[in-house]
Amino acid sequence: MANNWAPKTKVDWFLTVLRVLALGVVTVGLLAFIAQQISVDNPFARLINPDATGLTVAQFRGLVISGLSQGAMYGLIALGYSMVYGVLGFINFAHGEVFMVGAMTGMITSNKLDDAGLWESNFIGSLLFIVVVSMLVCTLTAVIMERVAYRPLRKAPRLIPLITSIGISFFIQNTSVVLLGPTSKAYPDMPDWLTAKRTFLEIEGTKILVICVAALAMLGLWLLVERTKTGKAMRAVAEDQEIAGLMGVNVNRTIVKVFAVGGAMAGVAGILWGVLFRSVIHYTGFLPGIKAFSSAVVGGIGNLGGSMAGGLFIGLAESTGPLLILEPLGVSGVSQLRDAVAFAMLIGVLLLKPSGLFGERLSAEDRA
Amino acid sequence: MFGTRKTSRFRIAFKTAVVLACLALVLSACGDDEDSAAPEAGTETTAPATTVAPEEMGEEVLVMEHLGDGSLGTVEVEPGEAVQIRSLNAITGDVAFFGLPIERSVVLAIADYGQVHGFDVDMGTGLDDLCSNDGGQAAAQIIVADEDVVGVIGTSCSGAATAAAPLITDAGMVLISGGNTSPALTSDLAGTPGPNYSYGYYRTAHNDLFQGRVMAEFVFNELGITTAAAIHDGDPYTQGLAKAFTDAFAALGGDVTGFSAVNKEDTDMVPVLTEIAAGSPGALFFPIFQPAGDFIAEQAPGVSGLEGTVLLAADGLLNTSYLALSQTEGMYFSGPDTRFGQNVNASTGKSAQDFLAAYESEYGEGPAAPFWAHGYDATTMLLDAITAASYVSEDGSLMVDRQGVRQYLDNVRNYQGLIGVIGCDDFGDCGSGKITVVHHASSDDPEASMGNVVYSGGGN
Amino acid sequence: MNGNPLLDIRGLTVEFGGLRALDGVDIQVHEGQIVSVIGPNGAGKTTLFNAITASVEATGEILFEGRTLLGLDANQVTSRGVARTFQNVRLFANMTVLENVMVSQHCRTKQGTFGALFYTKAFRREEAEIRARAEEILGFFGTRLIGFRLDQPAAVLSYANRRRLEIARAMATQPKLLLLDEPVAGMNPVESAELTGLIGRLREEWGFTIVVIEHDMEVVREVSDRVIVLDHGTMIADGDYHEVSSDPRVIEAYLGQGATTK
Amino acid sequence: MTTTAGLLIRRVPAAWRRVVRIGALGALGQVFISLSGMPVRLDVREIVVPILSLGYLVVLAAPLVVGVLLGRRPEHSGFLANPPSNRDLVIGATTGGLMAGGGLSILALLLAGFDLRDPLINWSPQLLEFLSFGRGTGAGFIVWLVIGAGLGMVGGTLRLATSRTQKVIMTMALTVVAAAILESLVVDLVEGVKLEALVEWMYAPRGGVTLLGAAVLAIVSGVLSFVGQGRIKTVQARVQAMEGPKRTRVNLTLIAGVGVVMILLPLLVGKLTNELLANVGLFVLLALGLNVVVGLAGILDLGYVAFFAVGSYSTAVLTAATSPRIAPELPWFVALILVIFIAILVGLFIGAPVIRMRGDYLAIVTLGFGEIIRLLFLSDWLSGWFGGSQGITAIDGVDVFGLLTVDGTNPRRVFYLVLFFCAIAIYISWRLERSRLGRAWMAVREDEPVAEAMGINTVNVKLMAFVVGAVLGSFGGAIFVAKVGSVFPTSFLILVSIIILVVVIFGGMGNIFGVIAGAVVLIGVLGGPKQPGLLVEFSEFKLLIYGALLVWMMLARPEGLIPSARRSRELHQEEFLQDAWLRGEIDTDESNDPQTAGPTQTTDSDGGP
Repeated sequence: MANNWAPKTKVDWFLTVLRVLALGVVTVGLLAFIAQQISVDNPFARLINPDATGLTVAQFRGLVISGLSQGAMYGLIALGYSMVYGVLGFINFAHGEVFMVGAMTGMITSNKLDDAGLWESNFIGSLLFIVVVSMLVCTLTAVIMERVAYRPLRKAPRLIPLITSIGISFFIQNTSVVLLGPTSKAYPDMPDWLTAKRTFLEIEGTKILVICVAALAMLGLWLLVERTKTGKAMRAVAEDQEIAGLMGVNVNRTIVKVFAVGGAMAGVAGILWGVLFRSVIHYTGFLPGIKAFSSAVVGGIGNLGGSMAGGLFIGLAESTGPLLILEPLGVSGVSQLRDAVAFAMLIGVLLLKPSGLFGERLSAEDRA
Repeated sequence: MFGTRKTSRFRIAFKTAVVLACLALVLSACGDDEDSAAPEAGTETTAPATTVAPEEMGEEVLVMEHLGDGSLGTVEVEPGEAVQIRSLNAITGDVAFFGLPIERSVVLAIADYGQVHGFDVDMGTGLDDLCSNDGGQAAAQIIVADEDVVGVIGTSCSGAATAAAPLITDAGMVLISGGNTSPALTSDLAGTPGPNYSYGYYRTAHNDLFQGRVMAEFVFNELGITTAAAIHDGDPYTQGLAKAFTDAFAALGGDVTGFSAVNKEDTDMVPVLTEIAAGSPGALFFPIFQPAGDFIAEQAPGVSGLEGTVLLAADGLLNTSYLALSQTEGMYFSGPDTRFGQNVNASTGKSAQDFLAAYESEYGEGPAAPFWAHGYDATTMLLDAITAASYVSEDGSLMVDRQGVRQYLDNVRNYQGLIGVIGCDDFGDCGSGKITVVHHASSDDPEASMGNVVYSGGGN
Repeated sequence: MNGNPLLDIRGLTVEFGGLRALDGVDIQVHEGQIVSVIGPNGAGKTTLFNAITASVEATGEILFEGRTLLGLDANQVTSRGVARTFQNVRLFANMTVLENVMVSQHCRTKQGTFGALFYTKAFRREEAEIRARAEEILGFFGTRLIGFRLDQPAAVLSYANRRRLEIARAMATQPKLLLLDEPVAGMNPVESAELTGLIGRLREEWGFTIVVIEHDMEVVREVSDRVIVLDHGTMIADGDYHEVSSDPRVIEAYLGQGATTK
Repeated sequence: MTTTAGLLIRRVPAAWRRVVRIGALGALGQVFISLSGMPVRLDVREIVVPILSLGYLVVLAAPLVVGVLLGRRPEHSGFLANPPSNRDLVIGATTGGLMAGGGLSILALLLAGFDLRDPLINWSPQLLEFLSFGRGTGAGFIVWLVIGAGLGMVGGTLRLATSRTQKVIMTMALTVVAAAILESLVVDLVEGVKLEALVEWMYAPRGGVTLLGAAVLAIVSGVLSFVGQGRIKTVQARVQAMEGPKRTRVNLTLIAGVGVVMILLPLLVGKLTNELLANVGLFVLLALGLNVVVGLAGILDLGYVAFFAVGSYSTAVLTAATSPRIAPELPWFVALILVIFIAILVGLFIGAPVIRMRGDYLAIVTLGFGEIIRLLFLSDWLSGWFGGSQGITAIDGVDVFGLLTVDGTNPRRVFYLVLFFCAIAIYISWRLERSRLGRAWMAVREDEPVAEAMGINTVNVKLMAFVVGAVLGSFGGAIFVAKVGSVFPTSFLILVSIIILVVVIFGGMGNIFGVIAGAVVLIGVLGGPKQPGLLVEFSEFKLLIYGALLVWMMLARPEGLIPSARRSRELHQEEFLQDAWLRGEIDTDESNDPQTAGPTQTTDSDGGP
C-alpha cells in the first residue's frame, strides 16, 4: 500500500498530528530529562516537573543493563515469532507459551537436581543439563503444536491460524495452572559467584550470562539459516512454498524444523529467564510473548537480526522510557506504565515506519 | 481423622438413600409448609424475642429461646437437612493462594464445630469471588437466590466485597470476611462509615489503617528513620495499605520521598527501584505479593542509591518461601499478630497447632497465606451466632432468626479465637487489630523469623 | 486527435527494489479510444495498470482529464473515473453476483449509517437505484448473469462468467476510462470472439474509453484503435495494429524472448 | 484377546494402528484430565444420584468417545480389499476403550506407588481415592480396565446401530445430562410455573437427577426423539423450500416468538436465572459489537475490551457521586448520550492508527491499545480522575423516569435493560449488514485491495466498523456499571477480549443468531471471565476449556455453531464448489470447455491486505 507522508485525507491528517505529538512528547520528555540532569533546579525541568530529582550515572547504567538483558530475552523469543512469520505468514501467538513451558521445565528439573544435591555441587553441569532438557521439551511442544493445530490450517484464510494460536496459548497457559497450580514457583538459589556483581562495569553475572547466551544463540541461528542446507530450505520455503516444493524441498519437514528451532530458542530463553528472575508462573509467557512479538514487528518481521535489535529496543524502551520520558514530564508512579510504554513504542514505530526499523523480509504472499 | 468426609461412592449412595427415605417420611408427615419457611422481612413473627446475653447462649440453648426479633425473616431447616452457610473466597487464579486457605478453614471449622442444635452445617460448593467486583456480585447472586443460606464467610478480596456485601446483607444474610482489610468496607476507625459499608458485614481481618499506622510508628519511632517510600502493585489491597502507611508516616512527621507502583506481572524491578532510589528513602515499604516481591528484594541491593535502605513488607510476603530467599534477610514484615501460641478457639476448643495438623493431613500442604485463622474464627463466630439465634420448633425444624444472627455478632466482645480476643465495633470490624512487626534474621531458618516479633501495636 | 488526451502519462517509472518495472513510459489515450497494450511476459503491462490505479508507487506524471492521479489512493482514482479488472480474476467470491455489482457503486452513492438505521426514504430510494443499475449492467451481458444467478455467490460462476462479472463490476463504478487486464484469457475461441464484440459495444453503448492488455492478437486486431508495445518496462512501439505488427523491434521483442504470439 | 489382535494386525494393520493410536490418545487424555484435578473437583456435582457424578462422567467420556471413534466405518470402506466387519469394529472399539481405561488403571497404580505431588498438584490422595472408588488400588485397577473395555464396546456398538437408533440414544443421554447440568435453570423455571412437585421427584435434594427422574426423562425424550425425528426434518425442509415473502413471514413469526419468550421468561424465573440471563445478555451485547468488527468487516481486534472499559469508566465518572475529580452526577440515560460520543471518539482514536496495518499487526496493536487503556485507568497518575486501583464505587443504578431503579439487586430489571440494548444492537447489526456500508465491509473482508480498487474508501469503512463496535461496547460498559455498582480496572483484562472473541467465533462469525447462541451456550453454561455460569464447579477449568474449544472449533468447524452462509462458503470453498458442481448448480457456459469451468478454479479468497 502506498504510504506517502503527505497527508491526503482526514485520517492522514490525524495520523500526522499523532506522529508529531508522539515525537513531541518523547522530545520534550528527553529534553526535560537532560535539563534536570544538568541541574536539578533547572527552571525548565522544574516547570515541567516540580519534583524532579534526576538520576546518578550508576542508576542510569543499572537501567540500561537491565533493559538490555530483558531485551536480549525478548529478542530470543522474538526469533521464534519472526521465523514462523517469515515462513508461514502468521503470528504464532502461542510461542510465548512455549517459552513458559521452557521456564517451567527448567524449574522442575532444577529443583529435582537441587533435591539430589547436584545443583550446588555441579552447577555448570546442572545448568547445561536443564538447558538441554528445556530445549528438548520446548522443541517437542512447538512441533506437536504445529502438527496438531497449524498444519491442517495451512490453506485456511489468514485469521484462522491466528485465532487458533490464541486458543493454544490459552490452553497451554491453563494446562500449567491445572497441572502445576496457580502460584509462582521458584528456581533453586544460584551460586554467589554468578549473582554477584562483576567488577567489570558492575554488572551482575546473571545479566552478563543472559546477554552472552543470547548473542551466542543469535550467532548459531544466523549460521544455521545462512550457511546450512536446512537454512537454505527454510529461506526457499519462506520465499514461496509451492516453488520450493517443486524444487525438491520437503516443505512439511522444513516447516517443522522452523518450529523446532524457534522452540529451542524459546527453551533457551526460558532457562535464562529462570536464571535471571528465578521465578515462574503460568502467565510468565504471555506478556513477554506479546512483547517479543512486538519486538519482532518493531525490528522488521522475518528479519532475524532485526528481531534481536527490536528486542533490545523494546527492552531498553520499557526499562528507561518511564524514567527518561514520563517522569520528567511530571507523571507519577511511572513504573506502573512500563507495559504501556512498551506498547506505545510499538505503535509509535509502526506509525513512523510501518515496516519496522530494519525492514521486513516476508514470503511472497505477504508482499502481495 | 476426617474419615466421615471421605465417603466412597457406595457410601454416598447409601446415605442418599437414607436421606431420601427420611425426606419421604417428612414430606408425608408435614404436607406443604413450604410457604411459611421464609416470611418476608418486616412480617410479624411468633418467635419470642429474648434478652439472653450472647455469652450465656454459648452452651446448651433452651428450645424456643433465641436471639432476634424476626425482623429480617426466619430460615427453617427441616429435620434431616443442614444449616446452609457459604464460603465466598478467591479460589481460582493467581490469588487462589490467598482465598483457598480461608475456604479450607471454613471446611475444617465446620467439621470441628459439629452440629448446631443437632443439625449438620453444610457449606455447599465453595464459591469463587474471583477477586473482583463483578465476580463477587455474580457469586453473591447465587448465594442470595438460595433463601436457606444464613451466612457467608467471605470475601477474600475487598473489591469483591464492594459488590457482594450490599446484595448479601440486603437478603438478610451476614457476610463475615476473614481477608478484607479495606477501610472503605467498614470505617476509618474514627466513627465515619466507609463508602461501601453495609450493615450485616463483619470481618475478623484487621483494618488496613491499623497496619499502616503500626508500620509507620515502627519505622519512625523504633527504627528512627525519617524518610520512607512505598511501592504497591495496583491491587486495591496493596495500594490501600501502602497509602495508609505513607499517610500515617507523614502524619508522624516523616518525609515520604516516593510512592510508586509495579504491575503484578512485572519481573524487572530495576526501573521502579531506580525511581524510588532517586528520592534516597531510608525505608522502603512494599506490601505486595509473590512473585513481584521476590524481584524487589533480589534486585534492590543492585540499584545504586538503595544500598542503605531498610526494606519492609507486609503479610502478603510473610511466608516461608519468601523468607527463604537470602536477599530478604534483614527485612521487616508487618502483619496480623500470628503468635497464636496457645490461643484456643472458644467454640471448638482447637488450637492453631491442631488446625495446622488437620490442614496438613487433609490437604497435604500447609496454608499458603496467613488469614486461615481469621477464616476459622469467622466461621465459628458465625456458627455461634446461628446457635444463639435459632431454636428447634415443635415439628422438629430448626428455626434461625436472621436478625438474631446480626444481633449476636454486633454484641461480640472478648470472644476468644485463634487470632486472639475478638470484639466487633459498630461498623463490623471485629478483628483483634493487633499488628506485629517481625524481623527476618536468617534465611536459613525462616520458621524462626516468622515468630521473631520486634514490635507490636494497634488493636484495642 | 483533437483536444487534450483523457489519460496523459509522461515519464512513468516504477521501481521494485532497484528493478525498473516501468522506465519512463509516455502514453496518451484520447477520449473514445480503445488502446491495446501488448508485450511479452514481464514487460510491465500489469504494472502500468497498477501504477494508474495507485496500487504501486510510481514517479513521473499521470494526468487524467488534466489532473494528476499520482499520490491519490486507489479508491480516489476510481472516484475520478478509472476502473479496472484483474488479470487473475479477483471477485468477492463469497458475495452474490448482484452484491458484487452493487458494492462497486460505493463511490457513486452516499447513504450512510443514519439512512440505514432509520430506513429513510432517501436510503430506500438509493438502494432501489443501486439495484436497478446493477441489474441493468448485468443485463448487458445477456441472460448469463441475471435471473437466478443474481443471488448466487460469485464463486460458483464459470470462468468466463467470472470474467464478465469482473467487467460488470468495473462498469458499476461508472468510469470514464476502463482498464481491462487480459479480458479473454483462458476463454475458448467462441467466448473470446463474443467478448471481443462486447468490448466494442462498451465504447459505443456506454461511452467508455478503454485500455486493454491482451495476449490474443486476434482480439487486439479486432478491437484496437491503437496498439502500444511494452518490453522490459519501456515502450517500443505505438501505432495501429498493422504498423506495430510489422515493427522489427516488436518482432524481435517477441521472438527474442523465444515467445510467440498465440 | 491376543489371537484376535494378531489376526487383526495381519489382516488390517492400518486399522489396528488406528486403534492403538486413538486408544493411546484416549488414555493420555484420561490421565491429563485426571491430573488436571477435574474429576475430583467435579465429583461433588451429581448427574444421576447416586450412580453418576460429573467427575466420573468426565473420565468415563474418554473410553466412550474412543469407542465411538473406532466404531466408525472407515470412509470409502467399499474400496478396501478387506472392509472391516462389524465384529472387527467392535473388537477394535473395545480394545481402544480398554486402553483408555488402562490409562487410568496405570495412573492409579502410579499414584499409589510414587509421590509426584511436588510439581503435579493434583497427584493427591483424593485422586487416588477417586480412581480406586475408595476400595483400594487393586479394585480401581481392575474396575477401570473393565469399565474402559465396556464403554469402548458400547461406543463401538452404538456406532454400528442405525442412525435413527443412534440419534434416539444420543437424545436420551443428552437429555439426562442436560437436565442435570441445567438443574438450577429447570428448577427455577418449573417453580416459576408452579410445578414444584415435578422438581421434587426429578431432582435429589442436594442436586442431581434421581434415578426415577433419569429413567422417566430418558424414556420420554427417547420416545419423542423416535417419533419426532422425521417430522422436524420435514418442517425444516418445508420452510427451506418456501420462497420470498412467505419465508420472511415464517422468519418474522419465529423472531417475534423468541422476542415474546424473552420478554416473558424473566417473569417466570427467579433471581439466579435472571442474573444468569443478564450476564449472558451483557456478553451478547459485547459479542454483537465485536461481531461488527471481526465478523462483518474482518478486522481482528484483540483489544475490544478497551471500548468496554471506556464505556464503563465514562459512565461511572458521569453518574457516580463518588467520582474523584469531576462528578456531574448525570442521570444514566443522559450520561449515555455523552458516553456514545466518547466511544465514537475513542473508536476513531484507536482505529485511525491501526486501520492501515496488516491484519496480524492490527491484532497485536489493538491488544496493546487495550492494555494501555487498562493501565491508564489503573495508574496512580490518573487516579485523581478514575480512582486508580481503588476504582469508583457506590455508583447508583439506572433511574427510569423516576419510576424504578435498575441495579444489581434486581437482576430481572437489569436483564430487561440488557434486553433492550441487545435489541438495539441486533437492529443496528441487521440494518447495517444490509446497507451500502455492510456491503462495503464484506468487500473489505473478502479482498481489501480489490475493494479499494472498486472505489471503496477502505479506511473510512473500517473506521466505521470500529466506531459501531465501540458504541456497542460502550453500551455494554454502561450497563455493566449500573449493574455492578462499581468499577475496577481488573474487570478489563485482555482475557475479556479473548473470551468475547471465543464467543463470536464459537457462535459463528458474522451471524447475529450465531453470536447470540454462542454467548448463551458459553457464558450461560461455562461462565464469563468473572461471571459464573450454570456449571459453577467448572470455574477453575473454564479458561482451559475455552482454549481447547477455540482450537477445536477452528480445526473442526471454523464457521461456528450457527454459521453465516457466507462465512461457511468462505471457509469450505472447495467442498462447497464441489457440492455445487455435483448438484449441477455450478454454471457451465453454453459452449463449455472443461478446462475453463472446473470446480477447482477458485479465486484467491484469503483476502488480507
